[in-house]
Amino acid sequence: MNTEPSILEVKDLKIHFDTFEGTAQVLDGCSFTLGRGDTLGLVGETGCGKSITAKAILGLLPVPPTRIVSGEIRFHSRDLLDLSEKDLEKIRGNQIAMIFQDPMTYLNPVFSIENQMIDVIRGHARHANKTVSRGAAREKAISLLNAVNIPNPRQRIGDFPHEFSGGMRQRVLIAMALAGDPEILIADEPTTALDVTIQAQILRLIGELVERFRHSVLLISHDLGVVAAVCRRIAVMYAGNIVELTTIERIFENPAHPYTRGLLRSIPNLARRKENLVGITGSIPDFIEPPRGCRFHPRCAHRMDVCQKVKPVLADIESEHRVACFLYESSWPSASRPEERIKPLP
Amino acid sequence: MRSKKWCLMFVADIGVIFLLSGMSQTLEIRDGKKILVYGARQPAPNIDPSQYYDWSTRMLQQSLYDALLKYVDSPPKVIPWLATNWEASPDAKVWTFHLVKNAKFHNGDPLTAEAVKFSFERTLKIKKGPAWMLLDVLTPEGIKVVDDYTIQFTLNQPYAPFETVLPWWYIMNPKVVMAHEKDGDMGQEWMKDGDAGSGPFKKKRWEHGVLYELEAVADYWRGWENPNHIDGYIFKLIREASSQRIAIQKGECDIVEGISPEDFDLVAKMPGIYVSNDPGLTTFGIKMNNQKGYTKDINIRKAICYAFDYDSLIKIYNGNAILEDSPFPIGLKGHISLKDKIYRQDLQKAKEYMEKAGYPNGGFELEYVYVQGLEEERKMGLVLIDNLGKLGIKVKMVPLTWPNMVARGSKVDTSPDMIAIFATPVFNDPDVVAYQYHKNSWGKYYGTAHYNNPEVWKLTEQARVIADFDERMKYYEQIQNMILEDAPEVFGMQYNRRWAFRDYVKGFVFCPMRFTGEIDMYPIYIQK
Amino acid sequence: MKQKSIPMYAEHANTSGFWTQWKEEHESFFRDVRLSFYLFSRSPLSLIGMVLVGAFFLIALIGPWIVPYPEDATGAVHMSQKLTAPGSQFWFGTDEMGRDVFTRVILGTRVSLKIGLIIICAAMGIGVPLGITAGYVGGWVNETIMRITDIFLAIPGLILALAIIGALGPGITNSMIALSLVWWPGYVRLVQGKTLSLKEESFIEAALSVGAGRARIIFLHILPNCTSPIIVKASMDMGMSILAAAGLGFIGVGAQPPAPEWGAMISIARNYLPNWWWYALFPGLAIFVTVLGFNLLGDGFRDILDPQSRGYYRE
Amino acid sequence: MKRYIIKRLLLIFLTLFGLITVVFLISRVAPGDPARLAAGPDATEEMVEVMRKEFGLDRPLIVQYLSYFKGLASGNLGRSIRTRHNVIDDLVQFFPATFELTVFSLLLAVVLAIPLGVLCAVYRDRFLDHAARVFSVSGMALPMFWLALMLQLFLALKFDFLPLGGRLGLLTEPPTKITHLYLVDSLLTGNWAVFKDALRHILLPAFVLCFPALASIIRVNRAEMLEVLSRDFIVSARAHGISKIRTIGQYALKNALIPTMTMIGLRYGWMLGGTILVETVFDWPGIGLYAVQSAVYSDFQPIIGVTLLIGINFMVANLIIDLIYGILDPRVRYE
Repeated sequence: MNTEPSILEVKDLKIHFDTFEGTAQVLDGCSFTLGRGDTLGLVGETGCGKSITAKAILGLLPVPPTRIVSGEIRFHSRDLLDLSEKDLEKIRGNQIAMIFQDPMTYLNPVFSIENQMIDVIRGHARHANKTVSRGAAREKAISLLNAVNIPNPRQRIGDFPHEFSGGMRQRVLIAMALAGDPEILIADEPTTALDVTIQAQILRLIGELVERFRHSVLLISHDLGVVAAVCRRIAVMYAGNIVELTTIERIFENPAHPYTRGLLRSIPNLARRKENLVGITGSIPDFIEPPRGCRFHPRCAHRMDVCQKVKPVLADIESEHRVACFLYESSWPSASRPEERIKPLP
Repeated sequence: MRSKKWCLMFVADIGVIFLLSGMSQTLEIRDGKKILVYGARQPAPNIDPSQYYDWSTRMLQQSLYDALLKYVDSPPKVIPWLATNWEASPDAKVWTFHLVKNAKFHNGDPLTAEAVKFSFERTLKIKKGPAWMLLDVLTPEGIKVVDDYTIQFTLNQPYAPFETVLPWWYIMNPKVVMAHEKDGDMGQEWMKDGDAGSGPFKKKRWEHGVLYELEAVADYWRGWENPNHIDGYIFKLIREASSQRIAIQKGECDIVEGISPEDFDLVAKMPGIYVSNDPGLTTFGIKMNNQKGYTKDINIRKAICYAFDYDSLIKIYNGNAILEDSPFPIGLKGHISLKDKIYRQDLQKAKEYMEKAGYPNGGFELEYVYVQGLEEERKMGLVLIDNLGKLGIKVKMVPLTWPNMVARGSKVDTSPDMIAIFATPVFNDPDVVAYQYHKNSWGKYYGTAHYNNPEVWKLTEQARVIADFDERMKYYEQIQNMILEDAPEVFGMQYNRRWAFRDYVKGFVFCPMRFTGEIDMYPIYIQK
Repeated sequence: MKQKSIPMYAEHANTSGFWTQWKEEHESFFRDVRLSFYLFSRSPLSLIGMVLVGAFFLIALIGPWIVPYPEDATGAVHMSQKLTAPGSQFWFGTDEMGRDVFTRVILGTRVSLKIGLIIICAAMGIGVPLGITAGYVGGWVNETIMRITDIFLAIPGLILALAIIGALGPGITNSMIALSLVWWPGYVRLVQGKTLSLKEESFIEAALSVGAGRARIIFLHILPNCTSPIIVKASMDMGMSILAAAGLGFIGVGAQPPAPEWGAMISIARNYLPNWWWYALFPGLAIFVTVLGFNLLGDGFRDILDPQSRGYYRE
Repeated sequence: MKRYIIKRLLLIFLTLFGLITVVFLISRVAPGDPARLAAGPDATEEMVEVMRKEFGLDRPLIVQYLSYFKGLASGNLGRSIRTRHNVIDDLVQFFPATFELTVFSLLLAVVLAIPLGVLCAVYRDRFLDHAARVFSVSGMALPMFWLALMLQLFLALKFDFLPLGGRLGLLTEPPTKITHLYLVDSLLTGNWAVFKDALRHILLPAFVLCFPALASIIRVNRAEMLEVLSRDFIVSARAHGISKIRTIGQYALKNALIPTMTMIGLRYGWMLGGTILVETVFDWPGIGLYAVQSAVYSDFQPIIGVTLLIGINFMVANLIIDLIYGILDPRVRYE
C-alpha cells in the first residue's frame, strides 16, 4: 500500500535517566521507521517510554538528568541527535510538529491564543528566512483555527486559553502544530484528557487533516482503540522496548507477543462482555534494575529459560510483522538468531 | 602604619578611585563671599528665644539676636552689648539699663526700650525656655520703660546674680513677632523658624534635619571688627561623630564639635587643622539617691566615693579633663579648692565605710542610670561596674531616654540609686550651683539626688539676696564644705571643650559660659 | 493496625524474614529518610550550615571556659590598653575600654542564642495556638484572629518593634519582648493555612468519622503535620531574629552594656572607624556567620521537609 | 474591579485603624514624661505644666485617643516634641527622601535580580547558579548596618570614592522642588551637577538597602523560573519551534514574574523597615532616621505618624501589586 521511503528512522535508541537511586534505563534500544504519509501508532502502558521517544525526536528532553546513551534518529538522513539547538529549532514545528496530551497545561496561560499563534507563525517564517507581518500572521492564524473547526475564530482568537473548553483547546494546539505545515505530526496522547465524545471529534479531525495534508503521523496512546481509529501501523512498547510492530489489522487478528495479547484481552469489549476482563498480572518493572533478558519475562505466562538470560530482538515473523519474543524463534531467519545478533547480557 | 597596609591591600583599586573620587573642598567662596561651614550633631528645631534653648539653638540665637549684655572670654565676664551701662540699687532689687542708640533690627526698625520690655514680657508669659531663670524674681509689671533708651527692672526680691542672667534674654522685634501672632500665641508658631532679631547674622536657608544657613548683616549696628569677617555660615547637621571627623579632615567643614576624644587627638596632628582645648565649666557627677535605698546611708555613699577610680575619667577624655576639687566647678565665680578633702580612690577607706554601713562584703545591687547614647556616661558606667565590683556591689546599667530619666529622677521613690549627670552652670554666679542642692531643685535633672540638708538650703537662700559679693563668698565657702562632707554624689570631672578648626579660621574666643558646642560666630574671621 | 501486625510476623521472627518484612512494611518511610539524607548530603551548603550552627551552639556552651579574658564580658575595664590593634595578645584587638574584642565576640554567642531562642519560642507560643484555633474553629474566630494578624503584618516588623521599644524603653529584655510581639503573626499565617488544608484531608475526615475528639485530632493529626513547616520556619527565623535584635542593638535601643551583644558592639565601634576598624569588623563577621549558618540550615531543612520544593528529579 | 478596589481600600482603613489603636496604646505605656523634654532641662514644674497642656498630655487617655482621630480627619497627626513641628509637616519634609531611596533601591534590586534569577534557572547547577545562591544566602545573612559601615569604610573613608552620607554634598543647593525627589527634580530642571551629586550620594545607601531584597528576589525568581521551565507549555512552545531565548525571556518569564511580584511588593515594605538602619548609618534625612530619633526621645506622635505612613505605603503597594497581577495573569478575577 505505502511504499514511499521512510523519512524518519529511529535506530536502537537508548535513553537513561539519572535519579538519586540510580540510573533508570527508560529506553532500551528502540527502533522503528516512519514513511511519508505513514501513520504509526505507539502503544503501551503509562511509563513505558512512549512520550520519551516522542520528545527525544524533537530534542525536548531535559539534559541532565536525561542521557541519550546511544542510537540515531534520522530525519531525511540527518541525525537529529547531532544537530545544534539552533538547527533543531528550525525543524521543530516546521518539519516535525507535536500535539500534546493535556491542552490546558500545554498552552501558556498568560498569553492570548492570538499572541501564541502569531509567535509560532512568525517564528516559522523567520526560520525560513522570511518575514511575516503581524497582520498577515493573524490572518493565517485565523484560517488555521478555521481549519480545525473552531467557531468564530475571528472573535475568539484574542481569548486566553482558560476561556476555551478542553476540546477547543486541543483544536488550538493542533492548529498551532499545523502552522508550520510540518511533514511529520507527532501526537502524544492527544485525546487522553478529553471527554469521550470530544475524543471522537478530535480523532476524526486528525484523520481528516492527515487525509488532506498527507502528513506522516506518529500517534502515541495507551489506548489501542484510539490508535486503531487513525493509524495504519502499530508499535507496541513494553518497558522501553518495542515488542511488536505490525499493521493495525494484524494486531487485532493475530497478536503475537504475549504482552500484546494481554493488552488486547484487557480492553473492555461489548462483544465479549460475558467473559471476564483479563488484566496482565504484575506491574511494570523497575527501570533501575530491569529484569535480565526479556523485560517482560517476570509477567509472562510463556516464559522460558532463555527469556531470563537473553534479550530477544525485534524480528520478522511474517511480512510487516515483527515481534521480539523467543516463542517465535523458529520462524526467525537464521541471520537473526540471537546468538549471532546479540551478545548475552553480562 | 596601618593605613599603609590598607593601601597595599587595595592597591588595585586605587586607579579607579582616583578617576572617580570627588574633589575635596575647602572654605566655600560663593560669589566672592566667605561662607564657613560648621559641622554639628544637634539640630535646632526651634530658635524662638522665648521658647527654647540648648547649645545648638543658642548658637543660632546668639547670631540672630542681641541681648543687653554678653558673655565673653575665659574666665567668663559680662560685657555691655545693647546696654552701654547699667546700675543696680544697693539691695539689688532695682536695675536700670541704658541702651545703645544705633541698634536696629534686621528689617531696619530701631531697637528701643519698648522692644526690650516686650521681649522680657513675652518670655515670662510664655513660660518656656529661659523663663525659669527669672520667673521667681521678675513679673511683667516690674518692667518699666523709662524712655526710648532706658529700661528699668524692679525685682520681687533682691537677686544679686540678675545681671549674669541677662545675656541669655534676647531682644526681639515686637512688630515682627506680633505680625505673626496666631490665636493669641504671641507668634510662637512663626518664631520657631522666624527671625525677629538685630544680631550680626540673619536667616538665609533653613532645611530642617539638614542645615541652616545664615548670612552676615553687612551694616550690623555694632560694625565688624575685622575686615575679613565671614559673610555667613552654614550650620550643617552631621549626625555621626566619625562623619564629622571625615568632614573636617577633607575640608568639607571648617569647624566641627563633639567628635570623640580619640578623634580630636588624631585630627590635631593633621596638617591644616588645629584643635582648641579649653577647660569647661560642665561638671560630670554621679548623683546618688540621698533619701532611699542603700545610698540613703552616708557611709555607703562615701564608700562609693572612695571606690571610684577618678583617673579613668581623665583617661576617657584622653587627658583632656580635670577632676573637680569642690562641689562647685573650677573656674566658676565663687569656687574654692577643697583639694585635701575631696574624695579620691582609696579602697581601704571605702571598705571601712562599707563596714560601718554594715555591709563589709557588699552583696547588693545598685542601678546606674544614664542617658541613652551618651558615650562618656556609658563608659563611666563601665568603670563603675569594675570599681564597685571590688566592694561586692553589683551595678546594673540602665540607659534611659532623657525624658524618661528625668521623669524617674523627679521623685524620691523612683529616683535611681545612681544617675549620671552633666550640668553646666547657666550663668556665672555661685548661686546657680548652690541652688542645685536646694530643696526647690528636687526633681530637676540636677536635683535627682534629693539632697537633704536644711542648713545648706538656709545658707543658699541667705546668700542669693546679698548684694556684696565678698560677703556672699563666706556663705559659699561654708556651703561647699558642707555639701562635700555629705557626699550626695560622686564629684567627677570637668572636661575640656574642644573644637577642630581649619587653620584659616581665626578669631575664635572661648567662653566657658557657652554650652558644649556653642561658638559665638561674630568675631570669627578668615585669614589664608 | 500496625500493632496488630507485629505478632503475626513475630511467628517467624527468628529468621531474617521479620526484618525483611518490617522493612518492606516501612519501605516508604525508609525511602523518605534515605532521600532526605541523600538530598542533605548532596547539598554542601546545607552541610556548611549544619557545621556553622553546630559550632555556634558549641561556642555558646563552652564559651566562658575558652576565652582568654572572661571578665571582660562582665564589666572589667582596662583603660591603659584601650584600642589595641589585633595581635598575639588580643586576637581581635581591644575596644575603647581596653576589653578583649575576641572574648566579647565569643561570649556574644550566648547572648544571641538566648535572644534567638526566646524570640522564636515566644513567637511560636503565641502564633501556633492562635493559628490552629483560627484554622480549626473557623468562622468569626478565624476572621478575628486573622484580621488582628493582618494589623501586625501591615507594617515592617522592625518599625513596630522600634515603636514598642520606644514605649518600653531600651534594653535587651524589652527588645526581646518587642521582637516576639512582631514575630508571631508569621506563625499564625503558616499554621492557620496548614490547618485549613489539613482539615480537608481524608485522614482527618476518617479520624472524625470514627469519633475522635477535637483535642485528639489537633494533637495527633494536625500538630504533627505542622511540625515540618514550623521547623523550617523556625530555623530560618532563628537567624533572622538574631539579625533583627542586632539591628536594634545597633541603633542603640537593644542590648545594653556591658552585655557583649554584637549589634550593640558595632553601634559603639562605628565611632571608632576607620582607624580602629577591628572593633567593628569582628562582631559583624560573627553576626554574618551565625545568621548564614541558620539560613543555610533552614534552606537544607526546607529541601528535605517540604515536599513541594523537592521535585528536583521529576521528569 | 472597582468594587474590588473599594473593598480593599476599606480593609486598609480598617487595618490602619487597628494599627493606630495598637501603637497608640503601646505609646501610652511609656513611663517617660515627654512634656519635660519639651520644656528643657532647667524648666520649673510650672513650665512643664505649660508644655503638658500644649501637647494635650494632661487629658485622659480616651480623650487623647479620640482627639487623635479627630485630628487625623483634618490631616493633623499631632506635634513632635523633639522637632516642635507638626508631625504631618515633618513627614512631608522627610518622606520624599525615604521614598526616593526605597524606590531607587527597589528598582536597582529588580533590574539586577530578575535577569540574574533567570540566568540562574537556565544555567541551573552551573557556576553562575552556585555563585548566585551563595550570594543570595549570604545577602540575607549580612547585617545591613554592618555592610553599610564596611562599605563606608572602604568606599568612602579609605578611598574617598563615594560620599559618606547625606542626600547631597554639603554645599550643593538642592534642585528646585517639584517632586521633592532630588534625582527627578534635578533631571526635570536639567541640573546635571546636582543630579550627579545626588546619584553619588544615593548609590551606597541604595545598594545596602537593596541587598537583602536582591538576594530574595533572585531566589524567588530562580525558583519560579525553574518551576515554569518544567511546565508543559514551555515544552510545547519549544516544540512549536519558538526559540529558546524567546521561550525563556517571554513565555516563561511572564509566568514567573507573577509570584515574583509578590516578593517585590513585600520587599518594598521591608525596605521601608530597613531604612531605620540604613538611614541611621548614612545620615539620610528620611523617616527612618526620624523614627529612630523619635523613639530614642520617647517622642510618640512622630512614631505613630511614621507607623501610619509606612503602613499606608505597604498596603497600597500590595494593592498595586495585586492589580498588576491582573495585568500579568488574565486568569485573575477580582471580587
